[in-house]
Amino acid sequence: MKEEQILLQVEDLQVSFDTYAGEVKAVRGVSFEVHEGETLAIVGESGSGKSVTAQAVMRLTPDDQIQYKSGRIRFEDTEILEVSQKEMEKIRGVKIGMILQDPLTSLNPTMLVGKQIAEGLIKHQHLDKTEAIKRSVEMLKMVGIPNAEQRACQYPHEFSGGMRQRVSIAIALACNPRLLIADEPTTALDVTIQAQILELMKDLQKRLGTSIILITHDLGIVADMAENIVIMYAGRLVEKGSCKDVFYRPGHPYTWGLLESVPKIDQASKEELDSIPGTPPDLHSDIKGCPFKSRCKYAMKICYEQAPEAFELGEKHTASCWLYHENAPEVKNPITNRECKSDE
Amino acid sequence: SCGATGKTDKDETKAKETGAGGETKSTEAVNTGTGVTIRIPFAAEPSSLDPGFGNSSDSICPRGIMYEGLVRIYDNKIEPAIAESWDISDDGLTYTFHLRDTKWADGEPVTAQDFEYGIKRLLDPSEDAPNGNYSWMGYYFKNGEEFNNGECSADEVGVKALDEKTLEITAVRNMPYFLDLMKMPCFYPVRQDIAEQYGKDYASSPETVVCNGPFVLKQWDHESKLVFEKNPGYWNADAINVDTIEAYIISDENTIMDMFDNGELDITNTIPKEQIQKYIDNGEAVNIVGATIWYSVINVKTDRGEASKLLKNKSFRQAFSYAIDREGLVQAARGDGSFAVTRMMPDLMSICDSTWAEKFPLENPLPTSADTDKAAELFEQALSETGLSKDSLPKMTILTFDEAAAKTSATILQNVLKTNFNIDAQIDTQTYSARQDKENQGDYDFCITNWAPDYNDPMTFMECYSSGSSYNMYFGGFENADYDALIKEANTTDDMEKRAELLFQAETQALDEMFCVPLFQTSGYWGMKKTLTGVSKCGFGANDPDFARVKYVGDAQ
Amino acid sequence: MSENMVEVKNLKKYFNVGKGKELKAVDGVSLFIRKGETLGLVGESGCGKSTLGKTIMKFYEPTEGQILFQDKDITKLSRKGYLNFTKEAQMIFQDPYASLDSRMTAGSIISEGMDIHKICSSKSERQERVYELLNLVGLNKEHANRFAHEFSGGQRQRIGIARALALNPAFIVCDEPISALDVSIQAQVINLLLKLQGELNLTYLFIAHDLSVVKHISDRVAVMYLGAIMEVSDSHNFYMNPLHPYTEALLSAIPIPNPDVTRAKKRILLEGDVPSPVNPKPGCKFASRCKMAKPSCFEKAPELKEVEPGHFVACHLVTGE
Amino acid sequence: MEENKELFEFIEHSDAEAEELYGPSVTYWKDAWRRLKKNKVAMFGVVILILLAIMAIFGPMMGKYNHADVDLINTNKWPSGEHWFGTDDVGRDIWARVWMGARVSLFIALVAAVVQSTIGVIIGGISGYFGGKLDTFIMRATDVIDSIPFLVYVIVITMLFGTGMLPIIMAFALTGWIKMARLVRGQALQLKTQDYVVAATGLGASKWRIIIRHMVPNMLGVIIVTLTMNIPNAIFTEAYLSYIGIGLQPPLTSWGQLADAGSKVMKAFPYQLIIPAIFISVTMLSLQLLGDGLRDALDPKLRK
Amino acid sequence: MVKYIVKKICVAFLTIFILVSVVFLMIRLLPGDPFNDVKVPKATQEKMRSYYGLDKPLHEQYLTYMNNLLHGNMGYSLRTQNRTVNEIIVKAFPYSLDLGIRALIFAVVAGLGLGILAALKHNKFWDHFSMTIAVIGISVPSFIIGSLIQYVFAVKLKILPVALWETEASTILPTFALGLGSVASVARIMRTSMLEISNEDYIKTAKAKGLSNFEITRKHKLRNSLLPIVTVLGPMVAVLLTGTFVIENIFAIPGLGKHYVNSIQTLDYPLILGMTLVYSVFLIVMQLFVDIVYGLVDPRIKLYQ
Ligand SMILES: Nc1ncnc2c1ncn2[C@@H]1O[C@H](COP(=O)(O)OP(=O)(O)OP(=O)(O)O)[C@@H](O)[C@H]1O
Ligand SMILES: Nc1ncnc2c1ncn2[C@@H]1O[C@H](COP(=O)(O)OP(=O)(O)OP(=O)(O)O)[C@@H](O)[C@H]1O
Ligand SMILES: [Mg+2]
Ligand SMILES: [Mg+2]
Repeated sequence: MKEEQILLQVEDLQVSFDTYAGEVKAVRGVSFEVHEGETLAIVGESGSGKSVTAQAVMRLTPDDQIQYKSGRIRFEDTEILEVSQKEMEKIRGVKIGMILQDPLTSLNPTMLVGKQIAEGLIKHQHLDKTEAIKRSVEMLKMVGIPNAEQRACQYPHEFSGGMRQRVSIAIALACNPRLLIADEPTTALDVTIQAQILELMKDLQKRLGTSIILITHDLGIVADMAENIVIMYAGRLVEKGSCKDVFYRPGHPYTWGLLESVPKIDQASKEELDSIPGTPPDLHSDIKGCPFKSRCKYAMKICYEQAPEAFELGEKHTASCWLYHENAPEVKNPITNRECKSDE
Repeated sequence: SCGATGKTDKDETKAKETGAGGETKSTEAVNTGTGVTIRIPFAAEPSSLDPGFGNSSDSICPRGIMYEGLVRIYDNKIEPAIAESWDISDDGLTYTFHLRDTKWADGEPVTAQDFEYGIKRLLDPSEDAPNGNYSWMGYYFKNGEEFNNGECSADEVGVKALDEKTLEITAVRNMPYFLDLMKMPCFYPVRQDIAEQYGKDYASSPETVVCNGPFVLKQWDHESKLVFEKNPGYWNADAINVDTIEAYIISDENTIMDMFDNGELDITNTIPKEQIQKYIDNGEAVNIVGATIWYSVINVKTDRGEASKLLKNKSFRQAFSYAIDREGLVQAARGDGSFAVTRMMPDLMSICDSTWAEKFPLENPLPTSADTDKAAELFEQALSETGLSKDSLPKMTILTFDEAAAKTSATILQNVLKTNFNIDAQIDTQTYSARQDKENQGDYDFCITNWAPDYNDPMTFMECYSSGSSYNMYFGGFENADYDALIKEANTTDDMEKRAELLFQAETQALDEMFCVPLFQTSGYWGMKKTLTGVSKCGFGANDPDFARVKYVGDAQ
Repeated sequence: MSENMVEVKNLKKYFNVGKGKELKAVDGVSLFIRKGETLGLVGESGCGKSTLGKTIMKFYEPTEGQILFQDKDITKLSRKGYLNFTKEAQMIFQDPYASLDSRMTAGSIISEGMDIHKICSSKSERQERVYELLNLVGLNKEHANRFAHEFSGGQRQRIGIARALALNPAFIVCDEPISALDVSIQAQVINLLLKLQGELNLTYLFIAHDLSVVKHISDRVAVMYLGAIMEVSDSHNFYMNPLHPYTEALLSAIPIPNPDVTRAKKRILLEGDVPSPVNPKPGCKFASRCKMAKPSCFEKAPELKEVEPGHFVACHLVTGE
Repeated sequence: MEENKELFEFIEHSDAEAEELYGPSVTYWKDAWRRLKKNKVAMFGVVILILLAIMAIFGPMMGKYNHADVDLINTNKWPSGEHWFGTDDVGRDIWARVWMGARVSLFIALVAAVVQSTIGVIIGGISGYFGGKLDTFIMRATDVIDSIPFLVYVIVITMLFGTGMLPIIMAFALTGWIKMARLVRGQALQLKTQDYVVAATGLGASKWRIIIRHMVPNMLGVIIVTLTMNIPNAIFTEAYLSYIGIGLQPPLTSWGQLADAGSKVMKAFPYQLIIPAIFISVTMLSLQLLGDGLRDALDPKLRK
Repeated sequence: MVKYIVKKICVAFLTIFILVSVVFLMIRLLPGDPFNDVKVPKATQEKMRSYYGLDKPLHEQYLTYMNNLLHGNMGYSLRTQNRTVNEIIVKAFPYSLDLGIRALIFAVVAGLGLGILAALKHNKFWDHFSMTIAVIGISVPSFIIGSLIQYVFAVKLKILPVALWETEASTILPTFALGLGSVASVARIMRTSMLEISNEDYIKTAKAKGLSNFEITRKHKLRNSLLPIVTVLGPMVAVLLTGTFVIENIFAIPGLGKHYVNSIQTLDYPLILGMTLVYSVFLIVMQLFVDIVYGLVDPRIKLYQ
């Protein structure tokens, strides 16, 4: 593992939304760091706060809708949560690029696609209009959109979902950011294009040393891209570790469930897949104990009473589960069939 | 004294403000000697400035500025105008007018032929004639009606120029008010050469008209503004020291008052009632006693079921009349100096060199405030006569029209009916033409209406009530053979005293029948800057200002 | 009566994109789906999968071609005929967020079809049926009164499925029902679809990007490229014996959730320009990106031919030309 | 760390536990009402409107005078203990008249709202959703109806049906929906491409059903806001009709008429303008507040 | 596109034709008769009627009118001497147009400004400020506003002329009085739609590009929130540009407005028709324009397919 400078550090981030129905505690204390040139994958249940965390890094949600309860986000030398919006404008787009999750709505329906890409270029690289458009056509080509010249002069609704997603990627990459936050960048793409996009991101990383935060549901992509992985559940970080740690020595029962749910290429067709029963908890309420308890096969009494702390499983590998408490009974890790106990 | 200085101040600021639009104003100021301009409002765009086209009230004032007829009415008195003098034949049918030497604005002399042509053009039934709706005014002249209906030739009409300066007019009958009629705008002279050149477009713009009045039309900006300039050739030009009259078409009362207050207008055509006192105190209010009488007409003709039982009952009508607090009504409805009346016509109406009130004072006139006891008494009587019971009285309607005073009057009368007789009345407000329709069809129980005299003689009122009159339905559809006979006789007799007597008898009968309940006589105020004098007010026909002797006296104070 | 639920013959759907240009979203597709089977449909994004699905569902008027549904041509349907058709065929939409009316509760969304077709005679019967459906898709009674936005993506997708099932259709077009979901919920949805198929003998047209899922759920798989079908085979053959170069490329690009395996894996990266669906050039649509393309590939479009039983390919290289 | 060992025993879940509920289940309307109640500003509007409505019913009885009582002695009296809001030019008590006027104006407001939200929404919805020739036809017919001067309608209707409330309402019914129809059509054009509308089509929903069940609820926010903006218009149109002599007949009155009469004597008796103007403005303000609140309340997404 | 517009224009002509026919018949239902005057003898009235062709059977009058209309001739006004309706309209229209355009610019600029301000400063002072102005604009009718500002600015402060349409200064008050209502509606609609837009994802995308608030508003929010504005603007333009009785009356502006009311009250049939025609042509053109603008503002809306 490369030992680089920390580019982004998130510490005990807690984010809430004020809504009519009360406070939604979307993120409940998340800490992780992204090193220069590394790819960090965030994986988790839908609604677990991945996007909110990612957007917090850019302070994208309008300030009057969101509350940053505690924690700090440090990007290079900037305390993101403390600087003014004006200063954020100098970071957004240039230093941090973001691919928003929903490709269908994240493009302005009334603006030509080319122009949407060019905008950032004009603003940050001070290109003139024609140059910027030319660059944006190149960007479109780069993300594999055929007939880029013509497509640049179309509106988003004339693009397929996947194509729109690629446009979003082009927008995020336009200014070669230091950190790229990719929120499910390839969900709507077919595998060949997906491969192309991933290749593109890797290439970028190699050439410019860009760091990437990759949010995805596709564990295949995670396996392919990530150096480190963070697993989230109900606004909490349940497991954190290197790619291999998480895939080969997963520690948290939720991670186990995830890995088991994936249909394997060699699995018999139409056979029932393993899955985690139940639904995640409501984020309105305070959750007593471990958020995963009600779906966990290994739930213990303590899980209902006290939230687990992070247990060190290995170097930089932690899992928040009571199973690693010394008093806990031993269970077989279903993935590796090893016994679960902290490694020491 | 010439008042150039008083105005310049205002004019300069005005010119500055106007910028591009103001060039006409400033050049005018340079061209004319004294440079006095007065600014007046017109409530509406004149529908026409052609004497032959019509007489609608909105065009009386401008035509009075541009033209002059044989006579002019100044402070309610007939004065010679283009006619220096006149002779009347003994039978009262033939009038010979002697014209003075005066010129059209283009230098041509004003001749008797111009008058003759004007009147015949008014009556001309052919398509090319102006076809105004006032050609019937010419029916007062011998054969006028026949010519207008194409039944005789123009030569037979009783209007003849005996020579350049003598005009002979023959009336259809002896009318003491004939001279009064001659001031009507439709009898103004018309220049044949110009009129024939422009045809129907005659007087539609400064280019297509020649004026003979105190001022000349210089500019006509439709719906917006008219500019008149002093006519140096006018016979009485010395009496005028104003060079230009600018008339703006402004219909909003508040706007007019605001402009007047700001010195943007020199005269107003009205003062809202609640502000009158302020202007009287300022000395800027001019009182004009009008001659229009407002009535509450009662439908005595149409069969309107139960209601008609009461309406056709004289006692009820009288009771209604007694129940009205005319003083209060006129104060609330008008409040502009209009006053309660209890007779069928204005007191000042002239008759045999006297006024109507002086000649025929009433012995016991109706009270101007309510006499509710008397009303109740008469109402009891009416109930017993009709056999109606107090608790099952019919509902009634009061027809009125969309003018504040008319609506308020209706409201008050509604209240009168309710409080005195416990009759529920519904108010039916209609636009002017719709009301006329309803009146014609007798679709009303009570109706608020008014009548402005066309000339200064009781006949203008009394004739209307007779059953043969085309206005009969407007006055309740009153039909009475005795009354008709009185009017007929009055119209045919040559004895003026007798005629007066007959008319008085008719009035007495009408008052007794009370089918047409007089409410009040109008009066009003203009605002006029103290810098102006010589603007005449005239109560009969139209009460528009007459600028033939307007003088600017500078800032007196 | 044939064993085919749906048969599509030379279906074309062109969109007018202004200036007289046409976008050939679906350009001459012919395929069939047997009763009770699942046909997986994969392909590049924007190749016309959704359009094909929506055209089969009659949301779009086809430009040309025939759609036989249970042997009846449904391209021209009366209102009544369409009503009957909707009873038999339903769709699960690609976007679980946009396809649920945010002003309706889950219960009314699910029961809407039943109301339209007047399936339930009484209120309580309808209620029962809604609960039954909720149960079927793994939700419970209490969810009936909630609004769409109160559900997670996976739950929304399940409401969409319940809505489709409410009318007891024989055929469902599933347009990427799982791509927005996390793996554990994906698994739930797939299990659900499979279970329903087992119980109710449903027929699916299953559109997805995730090839491992497609393989898992489908009996046969069709590969689409730029509005045309490139290859159709049973799902085993699809993985083991792909014939079309595009299919090969697809398979090689599947990411495997195992860092060592997937990083070691050799991918066929497609190069070259993807031709535009607006006025495409003649010839094989894939030719411009195909490493093995011959000159003839640029001249004539290959036809979909059966090369072995149940295995159709449109490629000059395979069919030999 | 010496914790109780038994805390670390596995336990069985019951199924019910696995399904944690988000909150109590409610229907759409109940839910909207609940949210509206929470919105203090909107509730303020509601309270004011209810107060006004109550006063419209009882207000005229509260003063000493009847709205129709003419008193030619006490004309144009400033507000005092005797006449709380003063008197008008024929001595009628303005307090009584204001509340009588409230009946008319609030009723007109109601009629305008009903007309717009039924006729306007239906016609606009049909036009936008069906599109094509029908759209053209409806929109052009709307243009025709809109182009005929309002006065012509009113006068013709007055002629046919007499004066009073009925012709006013009919005239509103004839023309009041047009703005709303145009707006709804614009919305419908946008909404009809939404996936959930397509999905409803796929269930076999008739076009009517789609308009009423899907499009209208989703347009409700815009509809309500527009509604609250168009209502004042109706109130003043009524006044304008009376001003030119048709419409309501005295002694009945309305706020619009009172304000109109007051504006004529603005300089001398400003209270005659200010009093009705305040009532109109307060009503409008409450309507706007309520409208905004309703807009929010009707959008379940805001509950997130 | 061209075909589409041509088609629309044909439909517009048809609409106008139907409109004129309907109005032609409808105004004959108006009570009263243009020449029915108490004072005028019946014979004279008949003469007037026959002069203006009103004595002919209705269908004949209709055909004559239509024929004249085809030649661009709307006939003579019944109320003035020898003035054609064309002349009257040509004379008055420029004033209404001038005032209307000013009011429109005022409405759009101030309305959009206030609306945007309110949306950007949601629930802050400027929001409340703008919406208070909007509520006043909506709930105080123009006859009150008109008289009031006239009194304050012209009579009391004496900084502007009371009335008349002569100088630049004299245009300010009527423009304000006429435009205020529209300012209010534009502001409110703009605020609402802007607020809705602000929660869209693509605004976040734009923000993520590092665009400033101002740029986002100008480039992204504005256009997307314009659609409802365009909808109301269409008829609004027609109303504003073709004259308004109340304002023109208060400020003594010789525009079209008074003819709408006067022509009906005096039963000036040809003028009523002429006025209706002017308004409808505007309205229809504006509707057509709105449809086209819809397509320009939101490329997803394709009316011409
Ligand atoms: N603006 C907001 N207001 C209120 N709640 C919000 C808002 N944005 C997000 N949330 C809530 O915060 C929680 C976390 O949302 P987030 O979008 O981060 O989930 P996610 O992990 O990205 O899920 P997915 O995989 O489905 O994208 C959810 O419960 C969501 O409803
Ligand atoms: N309504 C439309 N108007 C014009 N073009 C359209 C329309 N809908 C789709 N298209 C075009 O048709 C093509 C196929 O689109 P479609 O949505 O069917 O793709 P897809 O295969 O479903 O892609 P994805 O996997 O990204 O959803 C695309 O090029 C798209 O731009
Ligand atoms: Mg997310
Ligand atoms: Mg798709």
